[in-house]
Amino acid sequence: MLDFLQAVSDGVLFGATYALIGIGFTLVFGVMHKINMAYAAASIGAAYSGLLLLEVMAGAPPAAVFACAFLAGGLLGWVVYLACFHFIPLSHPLATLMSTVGMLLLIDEVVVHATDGMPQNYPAMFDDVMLHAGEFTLRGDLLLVFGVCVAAMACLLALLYRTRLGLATRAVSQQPIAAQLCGIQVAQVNAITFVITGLLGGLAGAMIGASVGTLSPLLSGPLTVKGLVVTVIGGLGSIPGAIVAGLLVGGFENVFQLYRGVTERDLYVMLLLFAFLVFRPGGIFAPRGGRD
Amino acid sequence: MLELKGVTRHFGGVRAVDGLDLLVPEGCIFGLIGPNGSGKSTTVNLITGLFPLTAGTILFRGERLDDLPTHRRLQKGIARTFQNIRLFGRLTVWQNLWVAQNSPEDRARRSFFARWLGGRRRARDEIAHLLEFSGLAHKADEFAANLSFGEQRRLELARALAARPRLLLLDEPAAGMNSEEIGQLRERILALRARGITILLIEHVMELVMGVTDRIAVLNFGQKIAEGSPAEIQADPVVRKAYLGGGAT
Amino acid sequence: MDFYFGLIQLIGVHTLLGLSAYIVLLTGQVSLAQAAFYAIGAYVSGMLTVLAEWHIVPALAVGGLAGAAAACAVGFPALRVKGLMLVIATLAFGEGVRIFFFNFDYQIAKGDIKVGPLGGEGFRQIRFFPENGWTTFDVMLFIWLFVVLVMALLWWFDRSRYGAVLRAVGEDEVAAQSVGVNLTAVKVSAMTVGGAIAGIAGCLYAHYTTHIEHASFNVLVATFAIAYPIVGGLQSVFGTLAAVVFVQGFLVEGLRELGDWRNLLFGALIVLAMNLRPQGLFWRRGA
Amino acid sequence: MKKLALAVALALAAGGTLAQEKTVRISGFGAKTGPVRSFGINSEAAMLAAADLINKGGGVRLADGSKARIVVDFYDDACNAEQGISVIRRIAGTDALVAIGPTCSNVAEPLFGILQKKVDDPGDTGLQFPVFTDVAIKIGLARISEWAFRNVPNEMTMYSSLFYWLRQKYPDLKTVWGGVEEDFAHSRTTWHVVMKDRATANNFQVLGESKWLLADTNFATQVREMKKANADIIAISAHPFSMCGALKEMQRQGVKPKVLVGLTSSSSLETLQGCAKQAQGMIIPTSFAPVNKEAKFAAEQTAKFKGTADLHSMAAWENMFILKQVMESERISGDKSQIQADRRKIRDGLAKLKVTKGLLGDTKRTDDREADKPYLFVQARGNEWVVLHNPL
Repeated sequence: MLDFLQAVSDGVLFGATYALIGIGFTLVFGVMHKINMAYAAASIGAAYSGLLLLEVMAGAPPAAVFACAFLAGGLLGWVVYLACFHFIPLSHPLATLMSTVGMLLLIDEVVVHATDGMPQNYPAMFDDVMLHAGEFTLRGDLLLVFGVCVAAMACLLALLYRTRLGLATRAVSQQPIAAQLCGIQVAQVNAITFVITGLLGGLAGAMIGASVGTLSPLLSGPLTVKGLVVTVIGGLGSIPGAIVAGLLVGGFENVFQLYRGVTERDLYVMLLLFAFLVFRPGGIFAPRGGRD
Repeated sequence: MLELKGVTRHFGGVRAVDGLDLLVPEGCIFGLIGPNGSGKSTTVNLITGLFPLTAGTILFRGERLDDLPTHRRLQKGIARTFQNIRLFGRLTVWQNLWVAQNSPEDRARRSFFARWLGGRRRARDEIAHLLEFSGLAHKADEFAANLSFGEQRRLELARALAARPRLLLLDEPAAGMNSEEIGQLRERILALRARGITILLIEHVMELVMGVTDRIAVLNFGQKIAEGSPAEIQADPVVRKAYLGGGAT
Repeated sequence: MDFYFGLIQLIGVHTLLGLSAYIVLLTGQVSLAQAAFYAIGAYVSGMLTVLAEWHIVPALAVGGLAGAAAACAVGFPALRVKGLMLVIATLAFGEGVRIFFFNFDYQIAKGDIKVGPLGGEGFRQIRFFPENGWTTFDVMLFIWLFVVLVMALLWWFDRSRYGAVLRAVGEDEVAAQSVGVNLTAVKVSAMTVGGAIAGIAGCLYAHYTTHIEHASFNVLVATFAIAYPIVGGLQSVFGTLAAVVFVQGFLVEGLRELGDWRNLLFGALIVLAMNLRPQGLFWRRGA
Repeated sequence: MKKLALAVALALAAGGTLAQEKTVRISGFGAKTGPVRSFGINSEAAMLAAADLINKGGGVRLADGSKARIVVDFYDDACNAEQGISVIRRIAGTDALVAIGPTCSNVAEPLFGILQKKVDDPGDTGLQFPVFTDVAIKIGLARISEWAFRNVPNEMTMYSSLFYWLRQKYPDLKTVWGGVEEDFAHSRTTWHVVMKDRATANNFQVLGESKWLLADTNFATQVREMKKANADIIAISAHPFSMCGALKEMQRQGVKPKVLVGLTSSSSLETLQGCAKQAQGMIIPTSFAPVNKEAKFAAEQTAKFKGTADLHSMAAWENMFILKQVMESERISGDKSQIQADRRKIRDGLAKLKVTKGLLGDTKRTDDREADKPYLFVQARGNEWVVLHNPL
């Protein structure tokens, strides 16, 4: 029982990073109805950019590295938007999909070239703190990661539902043509959405780096798959859904790893996804049947 | 020919169509009118099976349609056009009609032996005839997306006819047309009836509806509020209030 | 010269893989499950030639059928979802199959060594071609026999009413249904044909590389399968071939002399290609 | 087909004579893209450095007594099986006499598979080209083809010796727990086939193992198992990225085994780059460390070509000198029209070798074309690997 609780809590805490990546996918999907396959790779790329700070300023505090990754993420988001979305006409969704795949490969390879593919030590905060309750333990640094992820989601929700920019974003996601007629610059809102998701991604990348302790270009592939799974389980375009799904997938995979072993773990994650596709195709918070 | 009994469709809490009864007799041109959002298009989608029914039954020539998928209903003889044109833009005009040849006769003709007996040539003849009828013969090899608006409307009608329907559902076929085009459309509709095709016409353009229909039903908020001949409907005060609004005379 | 024959073999196998996704893409479905059918074809036919000592031709037929059967089975439930959901559902299926082969052991003793798939270590020594005296040139001809057959078949589909129906479904499912097209039949049949092609491609892959393992069938391979027809354009089967030549012949092999720059250019050129020609490289003026 | 190849070779030879200077080409190949890029870079540097040295010493003596310069080129196979096959075919299509590579075991397996299995078997149309591997380390690969040779450490011998030494040095240690990267052919084989077996043979009790995947990020559950087992020795068979993740989790959970053993490929700079602090004290058997004059010299030369000396790149370095010796003793013609004959001579020469000279001492060669290299035990201390013990 303790093992089970421990597996769930470890998994859920780590799932916060899946949730952040899932939000990035879901937000872009919500606004543009497209997938940005380069998102997870860009997030890891941004986390690497944070390391540049340590190059210039040895001994920079971890928080500064995270901030640097956060900003780099926003910049990368904008670059991805320009390279893969801005110039490709809306009528060719497959071309957009493919160009983001090209971008994924490009970002990964740039990272590989910059580091010769070697894993890089990543700074963390509170990594020596462990909370104990009898046998039960919680990692201090994961609690921080979890806290940062929750705070970031709260900021995002506030941005979407409390500001004019958020209103415009939601308008574009629901009725792009009507929004345009109301004087909202759709291209601009799209670009801003990418910057926002990029910032979130940079943060997610940094948090992943901090919680693993090491960065490698190997991370981006599996993270892309997990992020997409989370997006579907949470319901396309649903931010609260992505959050809950991220935590759910994190906990779920850890439990199955405990009972069925690591080689079968991902098989069960895929089965969970199928279960959702069959029984709840609209995701966790799907409304019960909408018009059309 | 077509009979709707207590047909109901809910979307969440919204009752888009609510207990609708309708009887479309064979060989007639039946008009279905009503204000925006009154459930007309939903009714068409229910008849063709794009949405499942919440309650009620649909009978076509005495046969229940409720559980048949859309393509099976077409094979029974129900074809439709769309309010917002839905052609296959990257197929040619000719291919648009080719794809739509799904009547039981056409399907039988495509079987292996029938092909050798000239089935393909007859299919081509038929398409040529339809192109002629819609005035699109000179555009046969053009991509559908490159047609003008009026041509696209005509192609939609031709595509529905390619399925050799007994019942044709026209969902606002005159939307966006000028009066000359509406005149041509009226001619075509009358010509189709003359061939024995029953027509359910959903339309806003009163000029067309009042001119060609034999009988009209009026929907409001998913319910039928009146039914009768064009003249009766025009005189009906309930209809005038619901449809034309309070200010109309 | 062997090098060019080898490269043409590789281009042939990748063309088949791309064509397996091409026919599915025509119906508007983006399937990332092609790598799974590829894997199934590879493992099934490899086991037949190595363990049961079959000839390559029947093994290839069975591999193709196995791919088709799997694709048909996936086709039905996959119909429940569309668009991005389908992409991810098929991706999940593909990963599931890969993980299955990762955990799949079936070895028998043959002489002094054990042969057959061995989980994470893969399935080695699928040497039907060299053991039976086939030269690189022979193998190339054999592979291209199937490439030509499949391309001819798909080209004929494209000219036939079936091809028009596939494209009609890809353009607008609702309209296609409404003109009497049986969506289930069309989508499942396209998926099944695609699965058969991928199965054949997998069989050829297993035999010309002589060694397969779960990692040879990962998401990246699935992505390449759909990348070929998308980069090439969906107007005709030649687009897929052109894209394979562009990607495998030019980006991978032609730029090899550039050394370090090659892989950087790889991603960048795909992005550039899609920006310049969003309809695909091989696309004549028209719609 | 052969005639065509001959014609091409003749044409090349005609061009070659104009250049007057004779050359012999040795091609390298390996991963220069992707997460294992450093392997390719280091091997290439070591080959270039060795060729430079040989050429400065006059080059390779040919059968007619003249001297030929060694030319090295290096191809990237991206650690991908299909690309590896393409590359070896491309190399075989040039005037290269022999190839050194590849980096990845999953490339080596199919690559050796397309080579002729047994020489002089007319029924086998596999490629007839000698490959002398420096890195791909998964056990027993050269058995696949008689054209395949390897100069990689024999893990069976190394871990046998390591566990024997541990048994002698720490007689009171009893139990072993494994940590294994389950989805990578090499690391997986090393634990399940080598480490487990060797530990048991030396009277350790193997309690079990924790498994993870190449790109895993969360090791909490696995390390908890480790902690429960409370074994005296923990042996981690994983590549640097996931090993670092696991080591960091072990630190958090306070798992401190009395002895920590690592995978031989991880005795490289990568581990120190990723997690020097957590890897402190880890013992790894390796076939290279800059312990003597020759080894230091090789490392310096390689550094000139921007490469790092480790067990992999130094194998490439050794291969270059072994090949020079084989070319001279087998009296290759160096004539571009005799390429296939020269390749065959090199193969036969390599097959004949019983002992080769290595940086750490003599390497015994086995009948199945593998090497039994001298090795050392190194330990992570500070920011470098220091020699802990020389068992030979």
